[in-house]
Amino acid sequence: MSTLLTLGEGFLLGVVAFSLVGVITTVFVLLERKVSARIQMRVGPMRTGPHGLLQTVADIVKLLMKEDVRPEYADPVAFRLGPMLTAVPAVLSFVVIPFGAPLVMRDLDVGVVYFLAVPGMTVVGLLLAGWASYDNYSFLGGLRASAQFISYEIPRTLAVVTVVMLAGSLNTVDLLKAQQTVPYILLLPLSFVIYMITTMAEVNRVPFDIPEAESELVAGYHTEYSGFRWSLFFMAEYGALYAAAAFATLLFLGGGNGPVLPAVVWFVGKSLVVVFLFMWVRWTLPRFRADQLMRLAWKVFLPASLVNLVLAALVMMAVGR
Amino acid sequence: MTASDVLFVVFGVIAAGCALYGVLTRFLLRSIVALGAFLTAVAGEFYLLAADFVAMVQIFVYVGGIVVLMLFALMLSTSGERQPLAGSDRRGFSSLLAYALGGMLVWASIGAKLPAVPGGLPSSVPYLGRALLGEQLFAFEFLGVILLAAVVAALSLVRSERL
Amino acid sequence: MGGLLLAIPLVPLAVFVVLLVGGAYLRLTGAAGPRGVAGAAGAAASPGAVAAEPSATGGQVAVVDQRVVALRAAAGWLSVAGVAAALAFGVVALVAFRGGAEVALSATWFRVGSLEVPFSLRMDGLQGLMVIVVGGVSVLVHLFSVGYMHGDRDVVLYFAELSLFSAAMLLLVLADDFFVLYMAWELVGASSYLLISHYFERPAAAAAGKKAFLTTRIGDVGLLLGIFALVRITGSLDFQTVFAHATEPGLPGAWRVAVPLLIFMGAVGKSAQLPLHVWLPDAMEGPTPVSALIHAATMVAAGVYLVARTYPIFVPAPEALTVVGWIGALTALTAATVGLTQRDIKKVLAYSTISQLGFMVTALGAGVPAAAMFQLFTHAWFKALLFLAAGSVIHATGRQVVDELGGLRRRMPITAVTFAAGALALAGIPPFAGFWSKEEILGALAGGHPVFLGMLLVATFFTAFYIFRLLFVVFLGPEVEAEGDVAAGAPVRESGPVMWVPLVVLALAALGMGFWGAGFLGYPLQKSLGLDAGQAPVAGPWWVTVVAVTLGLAGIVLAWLAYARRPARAGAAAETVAERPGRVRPGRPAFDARLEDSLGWTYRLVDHAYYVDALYTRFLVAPFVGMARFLARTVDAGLIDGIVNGVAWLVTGAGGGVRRLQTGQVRDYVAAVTVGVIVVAALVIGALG
Amino acid sequence: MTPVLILSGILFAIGVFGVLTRRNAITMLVSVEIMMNAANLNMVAFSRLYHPELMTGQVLAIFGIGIAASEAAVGLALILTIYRRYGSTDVDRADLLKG
Repeated sequence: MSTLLTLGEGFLLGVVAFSLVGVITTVFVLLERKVSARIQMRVGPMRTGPHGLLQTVADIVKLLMKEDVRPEYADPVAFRLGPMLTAVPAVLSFVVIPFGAPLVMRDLDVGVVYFLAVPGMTVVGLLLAGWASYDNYSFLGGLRASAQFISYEIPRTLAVVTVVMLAGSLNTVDLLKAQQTVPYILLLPLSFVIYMITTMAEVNRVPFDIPEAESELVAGYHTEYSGFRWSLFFMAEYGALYAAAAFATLLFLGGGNGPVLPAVVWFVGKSLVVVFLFMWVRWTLPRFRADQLMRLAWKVFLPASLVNLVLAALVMMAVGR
Repeated sequence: MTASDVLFVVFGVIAAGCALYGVLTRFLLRSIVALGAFLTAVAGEFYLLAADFVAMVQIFVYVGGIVVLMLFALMLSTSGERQPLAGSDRRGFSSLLAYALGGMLVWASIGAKLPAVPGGLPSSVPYLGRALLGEQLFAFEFLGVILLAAVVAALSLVRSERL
Repeated sequence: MGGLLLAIPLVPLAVFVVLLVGGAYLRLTGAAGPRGVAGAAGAAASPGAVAAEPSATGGQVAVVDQRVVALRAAAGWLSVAGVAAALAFGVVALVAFRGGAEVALSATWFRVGSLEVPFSLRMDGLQGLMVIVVGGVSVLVHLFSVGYMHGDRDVVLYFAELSLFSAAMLLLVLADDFFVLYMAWELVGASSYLLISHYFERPAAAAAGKKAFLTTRIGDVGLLLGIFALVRITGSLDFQTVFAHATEPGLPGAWRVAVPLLIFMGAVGKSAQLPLHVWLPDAMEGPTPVSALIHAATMVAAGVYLVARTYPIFVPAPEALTVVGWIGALTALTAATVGLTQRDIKKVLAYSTISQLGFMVTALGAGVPAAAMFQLFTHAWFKALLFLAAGSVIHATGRQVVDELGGLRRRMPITAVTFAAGALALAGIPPFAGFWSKEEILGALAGGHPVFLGMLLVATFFTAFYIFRLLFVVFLGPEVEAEGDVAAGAPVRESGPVMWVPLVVLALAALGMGFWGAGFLGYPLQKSLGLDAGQAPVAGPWWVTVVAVTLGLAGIVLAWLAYARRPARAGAAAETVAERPGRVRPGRPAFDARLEDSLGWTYRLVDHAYYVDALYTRFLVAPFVGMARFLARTVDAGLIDGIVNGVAWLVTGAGGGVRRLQTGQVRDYVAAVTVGVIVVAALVIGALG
Repeated sequence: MTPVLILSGILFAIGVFGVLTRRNAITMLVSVEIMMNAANLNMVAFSRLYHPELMTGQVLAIFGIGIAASEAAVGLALILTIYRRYGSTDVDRADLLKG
């Protein structure tokens, strides 16, 4: 009996996580449009619902009812797998986010490694989608996306390692406990900066959105997609965005730690601030060129993160933690 | 039958099935994707065997690294060519060998007198950390050297002829 | 404090690494200086290549790689800073010693069987003094090099090598066990080789480096064998343990004499004593600052230092000391005579160095190591001064043969005055430094070594004569116009401050360093060696001083009469040249020619340095080459190749048969491996269960 | 633990079969990876059985994964070289024993 219960619980959690990502995508698309509108001195969508609040809901209904187009020469298996493999890791990332001390789906001992490892599977999805579309724009977009992801993964991981060294644990809940007095952004400011910038690159946002640069590649790897599959890419993008923001909150901003209000409120509030930061940057800065992007990763961020790591280790040795 | 037993069987079936499909399919891309699924399933088995860190490393390195690398190689080497490959050949002789080897391994596994599984550890991570930076430090450092050598070797192999 | 000690050689070593890596990086990234460019024929046309040669920038503004220029400019100052820092560390450590503490660092480096190889450094009085000498001369020479090597193509490499030498030499003097000592010993040898061959495109320079390396190697083998013997007998590499064992109960049997002689072999090679002195004159092919630092002041003195440092091994073997004394005295005398006739100013200084080292070795043999160390100490300063002054002359004129030099005192007053100071010190005229140390040696010899005393007194006279011959010919008299002067355009003038400041400092040192007296050295030396105070040097009889100074002054006066009174140079008179080709060259000092006429074969014998090199060539090198040729042509081609070819023939035959298995198909190999695995696994499983 | 060992045996045999029957270099690499994973599975299993606190088996598995990464890097570089030379990744064509 308990066997069925355990398995059922896991299944339920999956459903919850997936729904969460769906809701987040809905909200964030609207948020993004509103934020960009404010930055560009516009008002954004206003017609559907009060202040356009129902705009994205309407969009989703539209997307779900659209015809599912598949190019004639597309590889049928890979074309279907691509969006799924892109979206699933984003959903999986939510498993280890501790929204409040008890509010975490699975309190893994290796939560941090999990968070670093699972989004890596996205790359497979992107490559498949790009390749399966049988279209040069998609193909280039897929290659660029994965090259970029792999390149920025290294400095990002190294930045996270400093946090792990300081906390002495890979467990997300332990990280929260370790930051009860001082959030790590004060102790490891450089790590935070590296993490934020590389994360922007990992989730393919401006100024790092080369893979889907519309002026060069139409829409990158999802050029040929439409309807529900296309919305899966959007879910993946915004799900990953929120997961990254949540981990920034967890690793550097003290997570749900805060006075008076319950932990959940603090956590969501902080992570929304980070999300807003990502959007702000996206609508303010121009994008890099592909070669600049790679050079930045290998010649700036990799050495910088190594130096940061050594510095952090030396300081920790000196202080004796 | 506990939940982990069920999961073990599920992962095992997925792993074996994906491995078989990856070996048999005539489409290179599907073979690599099947490998990815196989690796993920094996990572699941690792997790069930109380090796959660190894499971994560497996996903990190294998799925996020090696499979992607293979896809890159595929796309860089045969991007224009989407025809199915020649399938497997020499099946008779090869399956004979494979059956012999596999049968022997399975037979040895069934016959082995194994001790009972000891009680679980609270968490493998601290022990693993101590082992990697203590007893096994040499292996750990040596792995770094090997990886560096591999990077250099790979670069020198694929660089174009001009220096 | 031990860490401080370790830092002394580490700082120049770090500079070496930085320069080496930096230079290599720039070369690899294609931003190389002219050497990398010269190698690539195609790149010769690129404007960057031309402009990177500073001396060739004829107003040509071109794309110069900034990093190359920056590194070339920084290299010299970086290594000056490195050596200066090492010197500063040394002074700090020495001050600590004066406060009563003895600074030492000792750790086990590794183990081989039961032998524990230590890494130990020590700094008490003796080493402290050596650090000051090495560091001080080194700083000045580095500084001088910044000016002298400016514009050299491989200036980064040069400073890297010079830093490596400084590090090695400092390590050598700080070593407190035979292993570190030998390591540093070989390191100085290697860096000496690199620096001699610095202008390696010149065949002479390459050959000189090789010769120096091989010749000193003969001595090094002796040293190594000596160390082996000591380890075998005493089971330790540590100085104190070995010395204690050598003193009580003493080395067994013939080893008592053999070990000191073997160690002395190392000193003979490194300090260029008879019969291994032949490399030092050739080593003058290196840049002149190198000659000053390595082949005059420090490295060649390492042999003397080695014997002094290991003196407790020599004390129980008077026979060995006699050999040491004889070799020293003979070297001192013969090298001084050869110095009389040389035409290349650096050759004169080279033989002078050999001769002076002979003085030190004689003192060692006579049982007064303190006097030898004192001579080493003063000699380092004034001989470095002489070399650097010569370097200044060479740098300014581009010539180094006396025939083509003359009357430089007006154009290069600072160089002239400082050279004179060095010459006075070398001649042993009071109150210059050389006087004090030489008197110390001669005074000690007067107490029981009359033969040595006589030989060294004669050498003193010759010394004064040859060095003042050089001074008078080069700096006095009319200026000599050599061909090419007009073409070169630039008038000869004094070198810049980066070069004359070291000269002035060294001149002051040559004047003042003698006042410390041997007592200053004696005490720490005795303490360091654990010798009893009874062997402290005693003042010699008064007449020795008088005779020595008189001989020195006589040498000077005679030199004046011969070379300066009538500024006579051989003219290019047609009839003399035709009659005696080779003997009368244009610009040759007239007295040299007259001397050759009157002495005949004796002069030629001396002029050719007693034909030692020729003897070596005929009786050592030629048979060796002949034997090698025999081995190569007959034994190797016939016997060895026959065996090899026979084996190859067999293998080819066998391989032809087995070749069919090698299909080149990876999967065939895998199948074979799999079958093998199955068989082995079946056997194992069968055996186990 | 026996089921784990059986599973790993089966997986290993599948890998061997793949290496023996496939001619494409990338597929061969896939098969080799399958074999390595079978081995890793055994190591982790035995690490659980014997001295779990020493973690020897898990360290060995991590070592194996690292080796697999370097093997894949070098192997794929080789595959690209073969592809450039023969225009295909079929290993049967690359049977010359000299460069």
